[in-house]
Amino acid sequence: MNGAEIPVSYVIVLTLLLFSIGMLGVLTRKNIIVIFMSVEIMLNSVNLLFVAFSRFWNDLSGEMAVFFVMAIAAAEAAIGLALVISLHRKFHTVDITEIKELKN
Amino acid sequence: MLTLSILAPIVAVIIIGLLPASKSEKPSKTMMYISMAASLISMAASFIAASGFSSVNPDFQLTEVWFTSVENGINWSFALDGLSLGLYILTAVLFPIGIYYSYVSFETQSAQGEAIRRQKLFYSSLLILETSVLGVFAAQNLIVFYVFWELMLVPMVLLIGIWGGKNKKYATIKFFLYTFGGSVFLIFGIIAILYYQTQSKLSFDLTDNLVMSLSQFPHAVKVYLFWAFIISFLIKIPVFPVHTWLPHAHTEAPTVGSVILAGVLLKMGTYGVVRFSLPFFPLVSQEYADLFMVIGVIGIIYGAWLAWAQTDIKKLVAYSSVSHMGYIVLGMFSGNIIGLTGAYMQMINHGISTGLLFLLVGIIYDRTHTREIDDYGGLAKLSPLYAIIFMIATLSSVGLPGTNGFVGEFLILLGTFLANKTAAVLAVSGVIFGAVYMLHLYKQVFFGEPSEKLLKIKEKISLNMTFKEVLLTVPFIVMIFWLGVKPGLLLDTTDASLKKILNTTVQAELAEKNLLKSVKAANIKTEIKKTEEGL
Amino acid sequence: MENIREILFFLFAFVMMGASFGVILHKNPVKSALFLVVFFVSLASLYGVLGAEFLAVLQVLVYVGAIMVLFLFVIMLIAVRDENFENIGANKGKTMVVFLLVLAFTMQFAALASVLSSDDKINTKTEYSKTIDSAQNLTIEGNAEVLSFHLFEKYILPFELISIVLLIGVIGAVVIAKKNRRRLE
Amino acid sequence: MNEILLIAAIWLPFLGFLANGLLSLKKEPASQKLVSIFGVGSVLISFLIFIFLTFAENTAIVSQSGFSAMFFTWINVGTLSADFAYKLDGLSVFMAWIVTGIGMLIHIYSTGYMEEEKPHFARFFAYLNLFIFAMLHLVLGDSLPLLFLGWEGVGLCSYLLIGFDYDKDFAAVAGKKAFITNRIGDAGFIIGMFLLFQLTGSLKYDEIYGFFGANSVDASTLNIIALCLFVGAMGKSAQIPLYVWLPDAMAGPTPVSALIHAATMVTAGVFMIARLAPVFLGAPEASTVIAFVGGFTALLSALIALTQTDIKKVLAYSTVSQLGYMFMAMGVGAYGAGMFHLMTHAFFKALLFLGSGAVILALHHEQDMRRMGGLYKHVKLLAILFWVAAVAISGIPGLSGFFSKDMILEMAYTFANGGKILFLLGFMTAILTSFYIFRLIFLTFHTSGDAVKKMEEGGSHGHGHDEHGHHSHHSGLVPLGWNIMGPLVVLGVLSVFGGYVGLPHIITHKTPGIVGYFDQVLSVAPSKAAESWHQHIEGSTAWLLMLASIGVAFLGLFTAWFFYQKQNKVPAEDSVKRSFFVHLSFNKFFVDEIYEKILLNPLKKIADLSYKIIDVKIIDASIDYLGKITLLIGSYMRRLQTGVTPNYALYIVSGTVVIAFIVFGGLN
Repeated sequence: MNGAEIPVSYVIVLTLLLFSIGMLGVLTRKNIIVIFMSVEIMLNSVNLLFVAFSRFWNDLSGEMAVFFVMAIAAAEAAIGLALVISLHRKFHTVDITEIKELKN
Repeated sequence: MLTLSILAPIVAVIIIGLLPASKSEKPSKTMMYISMAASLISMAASFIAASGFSSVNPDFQLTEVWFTSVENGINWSFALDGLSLGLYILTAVLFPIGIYYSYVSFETQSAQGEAIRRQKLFYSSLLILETSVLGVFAAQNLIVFYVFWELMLVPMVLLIGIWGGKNKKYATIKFFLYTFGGSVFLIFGIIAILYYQTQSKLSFDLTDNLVMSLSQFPHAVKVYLFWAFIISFLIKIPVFPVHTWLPHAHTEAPTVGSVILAGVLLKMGTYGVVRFSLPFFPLVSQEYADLFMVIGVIGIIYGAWLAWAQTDIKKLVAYSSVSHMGYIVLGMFSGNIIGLTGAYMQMINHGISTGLLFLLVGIIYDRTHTREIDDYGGLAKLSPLYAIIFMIATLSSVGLPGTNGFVGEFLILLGTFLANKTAAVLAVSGVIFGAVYMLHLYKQVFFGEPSEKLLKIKEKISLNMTFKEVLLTVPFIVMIFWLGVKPGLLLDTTDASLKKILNTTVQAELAEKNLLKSVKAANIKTEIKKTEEGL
Repeated sequence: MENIREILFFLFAFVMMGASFGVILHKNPVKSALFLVVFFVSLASLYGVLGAEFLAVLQVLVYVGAIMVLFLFVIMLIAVRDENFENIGANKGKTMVVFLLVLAFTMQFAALASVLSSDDKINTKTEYSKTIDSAQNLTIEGNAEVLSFHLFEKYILPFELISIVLLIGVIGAVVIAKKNRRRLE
Repeated sequence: MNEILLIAAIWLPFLGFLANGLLSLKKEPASQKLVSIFGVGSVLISFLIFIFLTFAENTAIVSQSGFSAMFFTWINVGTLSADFAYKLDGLSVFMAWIVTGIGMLIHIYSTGYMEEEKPHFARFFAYLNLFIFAMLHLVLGDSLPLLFLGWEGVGLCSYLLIGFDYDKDFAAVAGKKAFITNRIGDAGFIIGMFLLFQLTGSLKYDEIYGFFGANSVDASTLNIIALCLFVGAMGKSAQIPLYVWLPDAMAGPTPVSALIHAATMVTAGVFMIARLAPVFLGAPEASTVIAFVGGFTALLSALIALTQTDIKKVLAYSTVSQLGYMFMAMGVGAYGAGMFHLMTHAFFKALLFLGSGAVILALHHEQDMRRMGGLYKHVKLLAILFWVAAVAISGIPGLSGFFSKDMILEMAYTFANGGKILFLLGFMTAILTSFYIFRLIFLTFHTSGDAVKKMEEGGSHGHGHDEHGHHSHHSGLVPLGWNIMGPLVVLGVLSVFGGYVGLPHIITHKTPGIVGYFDQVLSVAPSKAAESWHQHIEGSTAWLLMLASIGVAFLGLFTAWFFYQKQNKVPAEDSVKRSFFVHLSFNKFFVDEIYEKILLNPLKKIADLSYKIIDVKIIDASIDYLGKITLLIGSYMRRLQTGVTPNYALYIVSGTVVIAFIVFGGLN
């Protein structure tokens, strides 16, 4: 009657797994767009944690944070994808290992 | 007034920064006027401040507070005592001379068709340097001291690195790494004080409170701290064997850089020793006094010998600095008022005489563009007035009685003699070698028939000093003789403060003795107890 | 019916895991993007399960509605399909290193989770409530309502700032993605 | 009032220095008349003031503490205090008379001698005035630091004046040599001063005397102090082994040689010993060393003087030799005799130098005696004055040198520690002195050759030392004006009669006047205290000694006459091979060369090597290696920067793992 009770640790483990999968993607993929997607996975997994703890402590601040993260993520996606286009225009590739501007 | 004298140069830097960028390669009068005005204001302010100084009072006076912070014990306040007054004034006097000389030098170079570049940065560097050095000497707080100590590096590195000679990069890196390496020890020491202190709120203000709290540290900690502080200072002084940055830095630095470097920057090291090492760790410094005497003596003789072996005028003068600094180290660790006063006197003297020497070398270098001793000869015939002024600087440097150099050297040697005969006897030989290398230099450069190179240069540009250049040397000459016959002018102001420093040693000794006594008493008590129990 | 939320939680959790593996493993970025859509939707559902209904709606709107469309546009625009990327496992040594590293990472932080006992549970039924006017004893309940009060009271400044950030983001995206005419000339 | 006069007397020459120094800075040569007025006037007034003070403050001067004047505080630190304060007592008034008196004469002489040196006239007088100023500090200062100020000050003036013709390399080198050699002595002097300070707690004479009056000090302590101080005297007064600078110092203008390097400055060491008589009297062993050093110096330099051909070099070595006599006297405790000889020597040696200067000037700057001779015909007065001086120095009875030298020899003979040997040294020196000085006279003024003719020939062959273009047409001797001959005459008179203040004991049966004077003025009556050092001497022995020394004086005269007048020998040219001993003597026993080989060159080599090896190769290189190691590490670390972005991400993750391990590691 008081609804289901989900242990916080479950959410944490889920978040951790999702975060790790995202990280794996970032580290192994070469396509910038897929890397970008992996980053979104990581971002969202953290959002999940925010929500979970927000509910756990019964404090809305966590959800507020998620709200702002989403807003920022929208802006970030716009900028990031614009950068991808600009990069592609310059190097004619989206393979990250081909772009070595950080050296020299 | 202290605030004014410390901040005036910074204000000038801002004004210079706001000036429109100009592509002109002629020496800029505007910038010179602004810088001169700032440094003269600074000088005047420091004089006005000094006029209110009471030489009877051994503590900090003329205190001016910027803002205080009780929480972290860093009070931004400035004050002078007998120890810093002389050096502060010396700095304030030396900078206007340096700035004006730079302009005169630019004019000379410009007259020879050379382009003068990046003057904005040049004057700004000089002015920031002035602020930082003044800050070091007036800082009343260990942390503030450290901030200015480090700030000094930036403009100096720029001065050597941008306007230096052929080998400037090497010299700059060496200068920077050496001094910065030293500073690492200093900041380590400061942090360690924070770590070991037992008071709930430790203020880094240089008061008796800090000395007291330091005296309660365990002895081993004191030894580590002592070394952390002293290494940093010794590198800055510099003493053998960490002196090798000095010849490079002096040789490659532009003239004004050399003058300031010799005049006041080296003094920061010796000032640090007297200001921190001696009163903070009186017993430890006594413990190691013999070691430092050895270092000092080696510095004196080694520096003098190496100066003799040089073929480059500036290098010779640089090594003579090493030798003179050896005297100061000797005096500082003599542990009596005569030696300590001599060391203090010698700090000022060295600033004056070596500063003048570098200035003079710069004046002739502007025309000849060579520093090789062999290229010179017979200069006395071509430029008699220059020869006379150089002779005065030489005499001051070799410590002829009647000049300032004698008073300092004599006091140091006497003080050392009372503390350690062997060291003094060895150090006295430096008096001979000092004459050897300076007169060697003087003979090679000024006597004999004029060298062909000089005659060739003479056809292009007059080797005689201009009126402006003579004017620049006048303050030095006045100081050389004034301090030579009436050193009381300086010594009276320092006496009380120096005595206080020596007094800390005496008190520490007493405290130590009492501690031993109480330990002994406790031991006896336990013994008695034991015997009673045994019975 | 009590356990339906728990069941839903596990269901969406597994869907999300699968979808995210799909994202990182699939060769074709278009398909990766579609997996990502699945991921976002199930995450939104999970928000719902946890009782954050407003965020669940927002998640669908922002991510699936806006961001994913953007992704797909870009993928189409730069015609990635022409390029043939090697997938995971091409460089086995490096992949192993990365895998172990990530494993180590996971293990390290998993230790954190063990701090909380399994008794620390989220009560999904609890509603947020906020007293607006204590004199009139006026309280509101419900996720969206309370959130809105928070947003326009306590977080009004960040809220306004975020609108500026978004504006800058829009302009920035336009500027960056625009062809650099000068260079072309 | 008189105090102010005393200070004025001391500082007047300084004003002269300033005035002339400023005049010398002018572009065109300053008026010589003006310079002379400043130069001579300041010293003259100072001399007159001293005469006045001597009579006005007679009682104060002869008293123990003397007449003193405080000018201003100099150094005052801790227990050390030294002021610009002056003490005019029996000893210093004696020196002040000599310094200002002879100084004034030489100033007057210089106005004539330097007349041709138009561009440097003012500079010369500036230096001379500065010298008088420093010398007055040396003798009148009331503390050792002030003495040291004068001590180094006269050294400086000596340096400047030796190198007066700085464009000539040998002059510059000689000046440097003088200064550095003096500095070696000064180092010893400083240590002596410190020891004394440690012992007595003060450096003021009055307090030092007071200390010695109240305490008796261990002889071994005083021996060390006395030896250290004597090292200083060795440098300043040119004793073995530091005498080498004085002969070279003759590169300076001749009046300088007369004033500084004969009459005043070089006697500073003797004065210092008298000033610190209590120290030296308490140190019998050190005193013996001083006496023997003096004796050997006298003999060695007399030997060198035998064969020199440069007229000034002969006189220089003669000066060293006479200084040796003085130290012998001081060493055997005969302070009165030493000071007496100091005075007579000042008269006749100044005369000799000024006379030789006149000869040199007359012969257009010719200094080589081989190119002189027969001058008697041309300059009779000068020759007579020269004879007076020579007779005085050689010890022929009746003139000043005889009395003082004989007194020293007698005191040496009676000295308890090896007095006979000392006497022998002095005795041999006396023969040699008489020989070389008459050799000089004969070669210069007599012999059959004619200097004037030689000079004209030499001039046409481009010979000689003359480098002054304006003398290119040699026409006879340069006339000598009154300002040159006047001082010579005065000095001649002094050389004749100066000795009568110290008639020997055996004639008058009283303590010789001057010895009595010094017994009285030296605060601890040194002669009396030193009496214990001396054995009793019979009247007949004294007569015998005196007759012997008179005999050798005539022997020297006769030998010189025989060789150079009768046989008409002229010393060989430089290139001619000489017999072994003459070769040794002519080349000054190769002392300079030995010093250069065993001291100077090795030191210079060590300096060069320590720069090249220790500084550059070891210290600097090791610092550079630190840098190189850092660079090496960097060159490996650089490979981590691949430029591939995922790698950087990998590093970030690795770092996070490591940090997490450190932070959370404990939780597992």
